[in-house]
Amino acid sequence: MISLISIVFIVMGLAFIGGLALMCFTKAFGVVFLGNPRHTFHHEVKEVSGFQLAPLYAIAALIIIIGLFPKLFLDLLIKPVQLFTGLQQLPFVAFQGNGLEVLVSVSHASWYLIGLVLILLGLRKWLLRNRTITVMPTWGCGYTAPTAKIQYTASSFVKTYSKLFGMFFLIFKKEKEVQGIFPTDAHLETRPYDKIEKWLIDYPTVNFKLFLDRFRFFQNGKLQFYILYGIIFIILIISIPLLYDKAIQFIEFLKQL
Amino acid sequence: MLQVLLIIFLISLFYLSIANRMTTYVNVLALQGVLLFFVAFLELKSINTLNLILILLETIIFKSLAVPIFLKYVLNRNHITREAEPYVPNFVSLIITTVIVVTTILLSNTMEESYLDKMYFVVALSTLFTGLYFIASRRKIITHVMGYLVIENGVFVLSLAVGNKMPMLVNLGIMLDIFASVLILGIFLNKIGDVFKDIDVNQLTNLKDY
Amino acid sequence: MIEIYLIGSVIIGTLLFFNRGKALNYTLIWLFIALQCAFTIYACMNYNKTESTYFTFDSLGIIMLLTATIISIPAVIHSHIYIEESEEKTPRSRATYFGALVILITAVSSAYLANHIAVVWIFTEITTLSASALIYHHRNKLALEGTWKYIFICAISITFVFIGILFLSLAFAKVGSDDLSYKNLLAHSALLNLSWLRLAFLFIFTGFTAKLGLFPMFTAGVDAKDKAPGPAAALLSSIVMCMGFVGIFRFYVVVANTSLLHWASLVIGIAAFLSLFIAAVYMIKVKNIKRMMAYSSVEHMGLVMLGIAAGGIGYYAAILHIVLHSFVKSSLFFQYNQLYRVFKNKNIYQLGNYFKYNTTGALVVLLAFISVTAMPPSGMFVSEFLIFRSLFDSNQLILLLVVLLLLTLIIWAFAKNIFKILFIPAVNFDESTVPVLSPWRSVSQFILIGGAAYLGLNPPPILVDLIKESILLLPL
Amino acid sequence: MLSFLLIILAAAFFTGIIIRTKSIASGRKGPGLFQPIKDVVRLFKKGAVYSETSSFVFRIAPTIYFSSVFVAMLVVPFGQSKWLISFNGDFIFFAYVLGLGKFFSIIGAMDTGSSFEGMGASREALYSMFAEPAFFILMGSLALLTGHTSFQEIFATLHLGSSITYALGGLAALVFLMIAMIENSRMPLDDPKTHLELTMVHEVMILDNSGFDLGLILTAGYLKFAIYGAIIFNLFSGTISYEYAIPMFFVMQAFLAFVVGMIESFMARFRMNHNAQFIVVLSSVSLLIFFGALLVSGKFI
Repeated sequence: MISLISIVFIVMGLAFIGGLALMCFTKAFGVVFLGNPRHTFHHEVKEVSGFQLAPLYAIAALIIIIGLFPKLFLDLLIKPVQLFTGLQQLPFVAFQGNGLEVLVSVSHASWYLIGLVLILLGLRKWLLRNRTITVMPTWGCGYTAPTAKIQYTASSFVKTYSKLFGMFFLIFKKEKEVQGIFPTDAHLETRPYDKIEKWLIDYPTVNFKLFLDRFRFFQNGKLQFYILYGIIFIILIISIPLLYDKAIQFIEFLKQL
Repeated sequence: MLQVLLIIFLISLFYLSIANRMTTYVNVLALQGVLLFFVAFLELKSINTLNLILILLETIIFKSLAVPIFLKYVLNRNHITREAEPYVPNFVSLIITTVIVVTTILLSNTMEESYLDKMYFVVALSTLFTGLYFIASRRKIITHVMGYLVIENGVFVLSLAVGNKMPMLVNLGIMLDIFASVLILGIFLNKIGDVFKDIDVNQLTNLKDY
Repeated sequence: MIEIYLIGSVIIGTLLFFNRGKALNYTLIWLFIALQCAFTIYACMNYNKTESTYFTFDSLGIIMLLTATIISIPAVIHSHIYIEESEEKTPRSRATYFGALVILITAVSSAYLANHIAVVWIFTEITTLSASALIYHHRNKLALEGTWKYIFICAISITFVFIGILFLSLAFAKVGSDDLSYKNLLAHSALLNLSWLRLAFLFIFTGFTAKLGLFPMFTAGVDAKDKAPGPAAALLSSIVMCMGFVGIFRFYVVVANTSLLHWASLVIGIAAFLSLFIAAVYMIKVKNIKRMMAYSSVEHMGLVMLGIAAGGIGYYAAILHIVLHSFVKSSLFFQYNQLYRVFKNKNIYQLGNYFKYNTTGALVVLLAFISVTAMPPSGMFVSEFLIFRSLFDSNQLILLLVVLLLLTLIIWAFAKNIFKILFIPAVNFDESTVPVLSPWRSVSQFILIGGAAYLGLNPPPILVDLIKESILLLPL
Repeated sequence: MLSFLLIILAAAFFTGIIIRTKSIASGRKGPGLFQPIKDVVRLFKKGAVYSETSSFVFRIAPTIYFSSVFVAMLVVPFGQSKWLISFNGDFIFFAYVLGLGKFFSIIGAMDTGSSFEGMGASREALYSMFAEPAFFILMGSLALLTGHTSFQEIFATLHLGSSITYALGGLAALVFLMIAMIENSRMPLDDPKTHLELTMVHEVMILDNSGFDLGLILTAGYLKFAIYGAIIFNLFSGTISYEYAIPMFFVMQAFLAFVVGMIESFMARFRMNHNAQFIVVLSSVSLLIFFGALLVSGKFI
């Protein structure tokens, strides 16, 4: 029964994670990279140099290449895996057994997708070659003074979601409401914080560090203490087994009474 | 006779623990040197004469003459106050020394051993721990050195116990004695006296992570 | 040959003490290095032979001797640079420095090869003397304090070891032999009196922890590495630590062949764990880069001894780890001098953006950091991984868990500070006075770190055989 | 090959039937069955207008969206005949390739910097997130029931025997229909005919698309309907031979379109903040199917 329940939760969780990932990455990508700048900086905003970007591109390219040619990667993986399992005779040939042959089909399917995208992009270019292409302001439904501030922010993008799961979040609000008939200024700023991080990571870390801090007296600069450590170490190592034996004897004695 | 000497040695530890003046410490150290001279003579009569002479010379000249004289010289030269200035009252020190002695006697009872005179074991170990206790409980650097010398004496007693069978170990003990004493006393105490005007251990607590 | 080596080194050392000529000093020190290399080659060629009764060129000794010789060459090079660049150099301090260096390396090398516990003890004493001369090189108040503490703690520790030897002779009394060589002890391990042996092990172990940098007596070593000049600190945290290890390990082999094996492992395990704990406590808080490196050594010695305590593959891993650690940590300390030349400070708050001022040096720091924290491409990853595996094999899962937690904290603290130094600009740092340092000064560090990676990832069969030979007598 | 042709054919008239049903239900004559196709062809002939805020993301997003739907279509079999893509666990590929398309359509909308499109994107992301578990649990329980993990094998071995399996099949069809509604943003969740941006979901995301891009997005919508129709048909087709199956397929698709049209004619749209609850209900229903599948396959302990 317990295994059944756990299976249900695992399946639910796995399925949910896919959706959450979609939401999270559209939020991150959309808010950070797309649309108009949501904040005006005092300094010039510019891209970093190509040297700094190159490694990131290299990693991204590797991720895609592993997806498209999984066999190459798995072949490379065999040796280190063998090193750690220590089974030299392990009949581990990529794409045989372990359901790995599926990966071939997956990479084929990915190829279809990429091919189709390329064909369609070519078609699009060909169709649009003689047509008029106009660049206009974003459609504003008649609102003629759009500003960058009306765009969705990270918080508002997930507002509906965070409303549903509000109890799992810790949201700090800084707010100044509009007042009067002719309101002057108002602002709202929310900063979400993870409750799980707070309870499972922050509190234990802080407490553990405080706990470690209590032992800072060791290197206190006093020679006397340094020697005491040696004495105490020796005495404890000698006496604890003796005391333990004596305690056992004493308990035996009490039992005999 | 041996037993008497060793018991006097133990008593000197008690005296050391209630001593107030620096000169008393020095005198007790000299006394211990003399005691060790006789113990060594009685215990090691049978070994190689040359070796015996070396050991005897070390005890009488180094332990009971050179070191005390040098210590007095340092005391005078650096204008070290005459009080010992322990962290704990002398009364407590006496109790702790007694506890140490009693504990070592109890400990020696747990060792099932026929090759060693238990007297040596008790005297040596209680001297060792008393010396360590002196280091841990005294304020002045020079008292640390004296505590170390007390430890050396305890080790010497222990090495005498096995000296009949392995005279080499006694020689090693002497080597340690001279080497460490010269290093600590000769080079460093002088240097510290030059650099720090007042030899208080509190001045040597700057290297720390606290 | 060993007599020639010892006498030659003593003569060179004495000549260095009394000759203050610059050219003569450097000639002599290179002469010594040549002697050291010749001796090492001779030792390798006479594998497993005994010379002058008290020295055997056995596997453990050979491994450590090779390590020491390899490290001592860059140590001399960097000492040369250091002495010539330092402002308060006098012919006297230079002569003392190099004389002490020669004596230190000789004593350490001889201690590796000694097959008699008392001989190891004698050379340990000599290292205290020579190391204190190195630590006191700067002759200021703090250096004096560091030296005083080092001498005092080491003197007490040496006394402990001596008491341990006395107890050992008592434990050995039944045998009727007065030969305390390891071989003889092993041959009669069944006859040893266990209660005396127990005391002997306890005292010897506690005594050697001062040199090894393990829990009860690690304190003075940290101060010493802080105050000693960079190249000397490199020796203190590599070959001197190896000497402490050899002292404990050889005696542990004897104890492991009696019924005290379990108890001895327990004692070592407790001290090792406490060392890791202390290292974690201070790595988080320490602001002095040199002290941080010293605490990192405490951490690694904790790991090494955990491997010994766990047994099995842990023995192999421990020896590999301490060798690799010697290479990496000494290169880090060699690099420290360049760092200090650039920033004139060792407080982490005052250091920063090192990549801008000395790119090669910063690269060394980065690589050494990767190696010291045992991240996968480095060699120490392999040995650390094997140590964890030995803990796993001996069913110490809770201990392993706590150790990993502490290591996480240590790596975090280390990374935080190192990245601060490498990338984040320091406050109020005057860039105009930064000297331009030649990249050639970092070559030896690259070689050491690269060598450590090579030895860890692809250990040559001869090294594996030597390590296996050294742990042959341990019960698996 | 068969499924491919059939789905394209079905896609051609599916939306037309919906519109026609709605028109007749509201007492109008309505446009011809193939008016949606004509709209698309017209769009393909046009030029394009782009927002000055948008980047290349906005320009390639519709193409990728369409391609993902198209590739997803390749996974869907017709009865026992599989087509180009079929492997163990291909339904996961199906869901995630649609997810890829959705990702691009969302960031395409975010790229315009419009508040409306951001709103639509936010809603679309939320609904997809809730719809995903329903799809997975449903497919998982079908896989459990049949012991296979690819669409083709699942449908080929799905025999509806006892009453409980009919109940499961019916429930599954219902859930798939609802998922199709969510995917296409149809009535109970979203009103495609609304003229107020604030109440839109899918429509508001494509406000700035025009010409070829808009044509692709509309075509993808038609295809999606036909894909889900095909899946629902496959639930019941079993081992019926082709001469009966192909007419049945078209009848079924037409019926589904009719049902959608009727729902749109006679139901009001849900309140926007009730949509999430409605979608989660789907997951609960699929869990019910999951337990039913366990019961049938005798794995319920």
